[in-house]
Amino acid sequence: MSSDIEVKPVKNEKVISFNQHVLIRLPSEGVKIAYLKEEGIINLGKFGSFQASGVVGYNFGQSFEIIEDENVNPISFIGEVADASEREDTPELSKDELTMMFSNSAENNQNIINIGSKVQQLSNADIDELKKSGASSNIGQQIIEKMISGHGGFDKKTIFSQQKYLKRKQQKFLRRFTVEYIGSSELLEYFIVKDLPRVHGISEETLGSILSYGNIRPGGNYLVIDETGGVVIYAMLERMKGEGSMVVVHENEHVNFSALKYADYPEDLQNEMVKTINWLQFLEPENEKILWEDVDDEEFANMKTSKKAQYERRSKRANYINSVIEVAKKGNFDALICVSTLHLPTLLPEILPKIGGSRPIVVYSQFKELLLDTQHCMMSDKRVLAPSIIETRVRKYQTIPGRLHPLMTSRGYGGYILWGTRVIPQESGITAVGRG
Amino acid sequence: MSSDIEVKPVKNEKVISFNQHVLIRLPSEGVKIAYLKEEGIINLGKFGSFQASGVVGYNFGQSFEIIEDENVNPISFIGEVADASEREDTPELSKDELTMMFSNSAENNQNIINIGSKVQQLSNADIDELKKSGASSNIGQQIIEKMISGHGGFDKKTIFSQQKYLKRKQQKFLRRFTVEYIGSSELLEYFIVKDLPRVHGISEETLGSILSYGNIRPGGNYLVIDETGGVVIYAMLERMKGEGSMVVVHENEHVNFSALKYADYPEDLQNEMVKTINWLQFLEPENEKILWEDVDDEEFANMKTSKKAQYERRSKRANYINSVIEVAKKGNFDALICVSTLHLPTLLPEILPKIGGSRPIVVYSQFKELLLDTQHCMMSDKRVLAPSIIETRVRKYQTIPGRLHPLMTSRGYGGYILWGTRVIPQESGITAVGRG
Amino acid sequence: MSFYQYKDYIEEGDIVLAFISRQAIKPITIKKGEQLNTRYGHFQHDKMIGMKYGEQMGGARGYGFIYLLHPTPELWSISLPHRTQIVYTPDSSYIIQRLNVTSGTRVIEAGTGSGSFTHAFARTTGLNGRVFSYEFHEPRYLEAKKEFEDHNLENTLITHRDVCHHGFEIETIPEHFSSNGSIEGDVVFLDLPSPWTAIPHLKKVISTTNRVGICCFSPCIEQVDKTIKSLQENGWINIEMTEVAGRRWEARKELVRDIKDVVKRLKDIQSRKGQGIENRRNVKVQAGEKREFSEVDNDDDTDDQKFENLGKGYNPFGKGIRVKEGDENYEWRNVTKIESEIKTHTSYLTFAYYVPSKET
Amino acid sequence: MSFYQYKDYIEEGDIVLAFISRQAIKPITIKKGEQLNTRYGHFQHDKMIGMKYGEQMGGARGYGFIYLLHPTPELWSISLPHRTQIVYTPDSSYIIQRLNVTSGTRVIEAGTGSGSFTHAFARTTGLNGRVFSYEFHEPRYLEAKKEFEDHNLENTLITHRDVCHHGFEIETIPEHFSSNGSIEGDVVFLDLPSPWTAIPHLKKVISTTNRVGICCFSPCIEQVDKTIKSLQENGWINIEMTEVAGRRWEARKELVRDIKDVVKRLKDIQSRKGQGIENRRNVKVQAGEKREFSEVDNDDDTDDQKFENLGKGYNPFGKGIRVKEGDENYEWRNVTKIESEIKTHTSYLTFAYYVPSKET
Repeated sequence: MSSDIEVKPVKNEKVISFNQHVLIRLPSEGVKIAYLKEEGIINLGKFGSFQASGVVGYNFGQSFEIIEDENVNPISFIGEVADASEREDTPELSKDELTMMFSNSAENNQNIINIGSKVQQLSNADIDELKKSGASSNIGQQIIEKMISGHGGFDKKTIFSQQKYLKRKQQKFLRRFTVEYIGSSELLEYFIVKDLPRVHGISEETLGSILSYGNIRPGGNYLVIDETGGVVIYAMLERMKGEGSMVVVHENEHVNFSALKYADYPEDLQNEMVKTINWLQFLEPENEKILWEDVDDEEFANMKTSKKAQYERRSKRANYINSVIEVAKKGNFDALICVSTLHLPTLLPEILPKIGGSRPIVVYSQFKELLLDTQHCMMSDKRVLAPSIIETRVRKYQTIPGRLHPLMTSRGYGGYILWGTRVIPQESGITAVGRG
Repeated sequence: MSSDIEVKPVKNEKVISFNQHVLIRLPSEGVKIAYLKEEGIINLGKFGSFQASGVVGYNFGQSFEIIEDENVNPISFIGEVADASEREDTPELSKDELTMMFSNSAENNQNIINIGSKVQQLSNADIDELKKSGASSNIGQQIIEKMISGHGGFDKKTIFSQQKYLKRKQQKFLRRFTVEYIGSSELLEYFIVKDLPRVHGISEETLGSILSYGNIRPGGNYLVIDETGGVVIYAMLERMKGEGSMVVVHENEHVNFSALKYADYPEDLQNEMVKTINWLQFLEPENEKILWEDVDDEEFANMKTSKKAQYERRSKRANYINSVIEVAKKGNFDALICVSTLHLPTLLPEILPKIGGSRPIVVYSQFKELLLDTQHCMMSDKRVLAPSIIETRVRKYQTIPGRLHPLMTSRGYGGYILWGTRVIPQESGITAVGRG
Repeated sequence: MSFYQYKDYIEEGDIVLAFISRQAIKPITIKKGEQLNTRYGHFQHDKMIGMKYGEQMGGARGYGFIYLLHPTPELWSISLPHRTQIVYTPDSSYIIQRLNVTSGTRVIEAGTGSGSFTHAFARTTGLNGRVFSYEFHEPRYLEAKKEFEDHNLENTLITHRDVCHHGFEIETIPEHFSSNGSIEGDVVFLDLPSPWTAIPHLKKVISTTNRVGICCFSPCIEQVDKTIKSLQENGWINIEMTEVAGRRWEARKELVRDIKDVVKRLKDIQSRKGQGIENRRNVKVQAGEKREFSEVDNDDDTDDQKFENLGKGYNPFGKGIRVKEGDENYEWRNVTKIESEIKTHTSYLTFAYYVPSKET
Repeated sequence: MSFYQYKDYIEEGDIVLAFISRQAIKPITIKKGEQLNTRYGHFQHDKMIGMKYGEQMGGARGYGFIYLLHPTPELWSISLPHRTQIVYTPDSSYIIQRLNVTSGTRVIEAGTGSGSFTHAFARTTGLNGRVFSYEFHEPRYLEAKKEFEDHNLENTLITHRDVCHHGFEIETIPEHFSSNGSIEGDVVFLDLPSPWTAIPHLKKVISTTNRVGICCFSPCIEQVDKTIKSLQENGWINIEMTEVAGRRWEARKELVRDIKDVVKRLKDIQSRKGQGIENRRNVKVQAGEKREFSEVDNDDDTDDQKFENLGKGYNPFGKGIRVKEGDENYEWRNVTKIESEIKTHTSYLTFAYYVPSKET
């Protein structure tokens, strides 16, 4: 028990800090990643822009609204209602009240009428005028409310179309945002919104199950295949927080760690924890070891400067490759974490010897059918015990007391994992009893 | 519009009647099928037995409790509490109150203790005594309550174990039941409980979707493959109520209609609506037609009586087979309804020509993977438009106000359907625009 | 054209569902001289007349095609614009099945809404059944009334009524809809904001001779709570709330990417790199077990540029080039892909029964 | 043996999960001279010592086998008897992920319950993290306390406490659990019958320097309603309720039953029937296109009996005989089969955050 060992944080997870990436959550439920440079200005497009220095020093999770001159005011949460004294016009409706009202009408939606553009009494000119009329950021809220009050049929629309309407309007006018720490869920969310195929449709809950079934923890030593550009690796690194290591096997000349650029890990720490090796090196270690002999001191001294640099670089790289090949050869990894589109029935038998006894095997796929083939392959290969395909799906609710119901629609993705335990079967002398 | 045509009911669906099968729903949530003969006694095993004449004349859906001498009393529902005056002892707890109490403790389950046999203060002798003490059927309820009140730790058990406890006790002692009409859902339920593999894991909701996507209605003419012993055919017949017809293709010498024995359809009506044909006859109609020539009157008159009967039987059968082969050859069926484990990628192309233009194709399988192969086959065969695999799952709730939650567990079954529309592609001259 | 039976050939006046794509099914009424214009082509009604339902039809100017489908309640529901509130088939088929709606059933439905479920009820109950549908909102009532007439839903009677306040009774029931002067509904479906206010009115219009089933369709859990209490107070039994989840899956193919091809490709890259270096620098490649550094390392920018001149090399998975799904030069595995947007909630379905007491 | 790291070889005193079957995983503590008795064989602890974790072990009398597994929180949770209330991995893994529990996180958990989730928290937060677990029920508290000691959960502190009435504060926090004399929890998990009564007490024990996440775990919807209101009143934001559905699928094989074989079998039956009749009655079988009646008709009982004497005939699908799944004489298709009993509900999960205000 290392009670008084204070772990040096690799980055600030608590307080919004300079020289770090942050996730910015917008009223539209969109997300954006920004890098906070001193003197930097963060541009949120139609939501406005603000100075990075305005948010630094607050806790992660803090919400802000943009006011004049790219300054921000902290607000308690993104749906917070500004003081009535700051308002200019009636009616005074909070976002919560609005939501209530919209939901309310779900219970009284008999008056639904077909709403065309004609009932929307606010012209674009009106909106522009409203935009100009106040410097304060609550103008966004005001515009929305004005539009709603000017919208003859609004309270008669269905709950569904009202939600869509409100979101569209918020998206357009509210100048509020929340700054969040980029944990692995946030990084995943960013890519789900931006480029779902890139993360192979992994949902937050499935990522969580990969890490739990994979028994990921500080100090572990894992074998990883990650085709998401590093989202899974990042999630593992975050769980490990500087302790432990992993060998990442990849299929190209260079590994794709593009998602890790938002991770803000010091390069040396990342290099220490994450070793990379390609499949050729992994599968044919003896062939792929690099022939390298250090030149003697004299020869080195005689090199030209440029040659010296090259020599040192190459020496380092050769030693790196050879050492990773050695680590992979040695095996006894604490888990196999595989998020890949490679055909596993032929690949898995090559990997299994590298995984330690009783360690978990966790394989992700977007498609259950692909895992099924792998599962059958595991069942005939006696080295994986009790392989199961596991599906985890989260259903979110509209969480307003009195108006509780699951969200009406969601994007269809999530994926499946195949989980088993690496075991060491006896070659002979085992007689089963009472089991097929 | 046939407003004044009164359809002759093929059987009584409203009132419990003699010479008909009925479903008996037991407090244990078990179900049983019984045939109500005049003078008949229905034995419910541990729940007791009663005279069929006691329930005849009531509406389907009526609940009863068994009293002395195999008589029954109607009760408003299976959980009804008898009058307090009929009771002998306290405490008086209705089933609803009990359920409330059990649920209540879910909110206060901190006192859960491990309940062994020692806290159950009622001995078997006590129970036997209680059983003897009263002739009235509310003895069941009394015993349960006595056991609960004698059960020191009862209100401290978890909601889950309480539910199980209550059910186990109800199952053992309550002598109540409901008599229901055997609709297709009830027939399916009976087999789900009794023999799930026999109905290939079809759930009620999936059966409903087969019938709706298959556009089943009175007057239709359908092509059917049904390996459930007739449950699907029964569901179709019930929707058609005497109007329309179907050709059932089967793979054995004799078709298996064992589930239809509970259907109580007059034999001639069933034979008129349901024609059967085997795959050999369906696929090789010309070969399989039966050579049959009527003998002339003189020859017939000279036959021995036994020979005459055989001749007539064979004449009828040959004509039947030949006529069904003709109907199948003609095709233009109003839907294909297929609940089968046959390999469809090779079979379907042989069936499709028999289905009319724009009619639905509905294929059921317990396994999505099998439908997937068929779906791919449909997509390369241009004669099925927009094939989709559809999964329908119902989730049931514990429906007590203030204690609402989905049931904690359910049996894992349900199946999938593949739905598409039979179309007639143009051989040539069609140029696609903007689509792959 | 009728929702009660199929016909084979299209005639003037018929309704045809023009299947343009999975997302676009357009109902048209055939009228000589008219034309259906889509972004996939133009289709003349005149040419549709005499064609078979189900036929594929080419566009007027030699491009594009549609399929001419016969309406069914299920196709009708997916042809409706999504903004309308629709009871889709996963829910409607379960309700019909669970409440044993069959030929001859007398159904009470409120409100009519988009009329989508009304079609399914009308089809299933058939010409011997009756559907009593109630709609409070007048424009929607008028629209549905006209639609039911256009669709020849002969067994369906729509009434403009706020059933929550004024109940279900109809003063002058058309004779062929009456059962002993009354509605006598066997099955009730309530898709109303506050079903609990309508439930007390039901007793006057439901069957007096057989068990009656009900389904109340409400999006919010709190509505369910009030509905259950109202059902209990009004003598309904066997109350059970359920949810239906409907999912749709499409057939897709995924490329089989074998490790042998990965290794082959990596070797190809190395050998071409080695070859490139040899060509350029005339470096002697060691023929030993282990690799010369230059074969695996390419963090030298100038090397990279030169390699590109060596051509594309071995590429087993078509990376960089676009491989068409199912391309026969590659190996594929069939997979199911869920629809891109799934309906995670429609409404809660609360079922119950009412058994009229029998004098014995 | 530790939940914080793997070891390779089994020693005396270690905990081993004896995998008997998917349904039976039995935790044992290795002690010389003891024996594990199962209905699949007997297994001596002495022989386990020195074996590798993960090894298959044969039974003492030459039959039966088990696997010797290293404990993990996930295997531990499925080894627990089902009657206990357990937060299973589909829920716990989501909660851990969503609330960003990582190495070093300080977790507050109430109640401890089966201790299953505590293990997952302890593993994930690691030796730099802390888990403060509270249990009201004394026997369960004592049991869990002993278990955590046996399992060396060094980073976990369990307290016997009714947090709803007496809050979470600990008078004398052991120094290595204290953060500036306080608990300073980053993440809160409440699995309590009435979390709304515990929520007001949290403010004194949660972090004063960073955002705090909470998850309340309640089976009934009405509990959620009260929880949400309490969270709102106590300044928690971003409140969202969710449900997790976990499903497990097994690999199975289904026989491919081709129509060609069906037809072949029907022809075989007919030909044997025709042959039988010929043999018995010496009836001339017509060699025409169409069939003689007797070949297709067998409603003559005497015929049936005779046919049985003709032997089994062609049987492509092994009907009547039991075909072992995967038998190489038949063609098979891989399918997934869902577990026979699925958990359709565990609890509702209500998440929220608390952001301590920052003086600026």
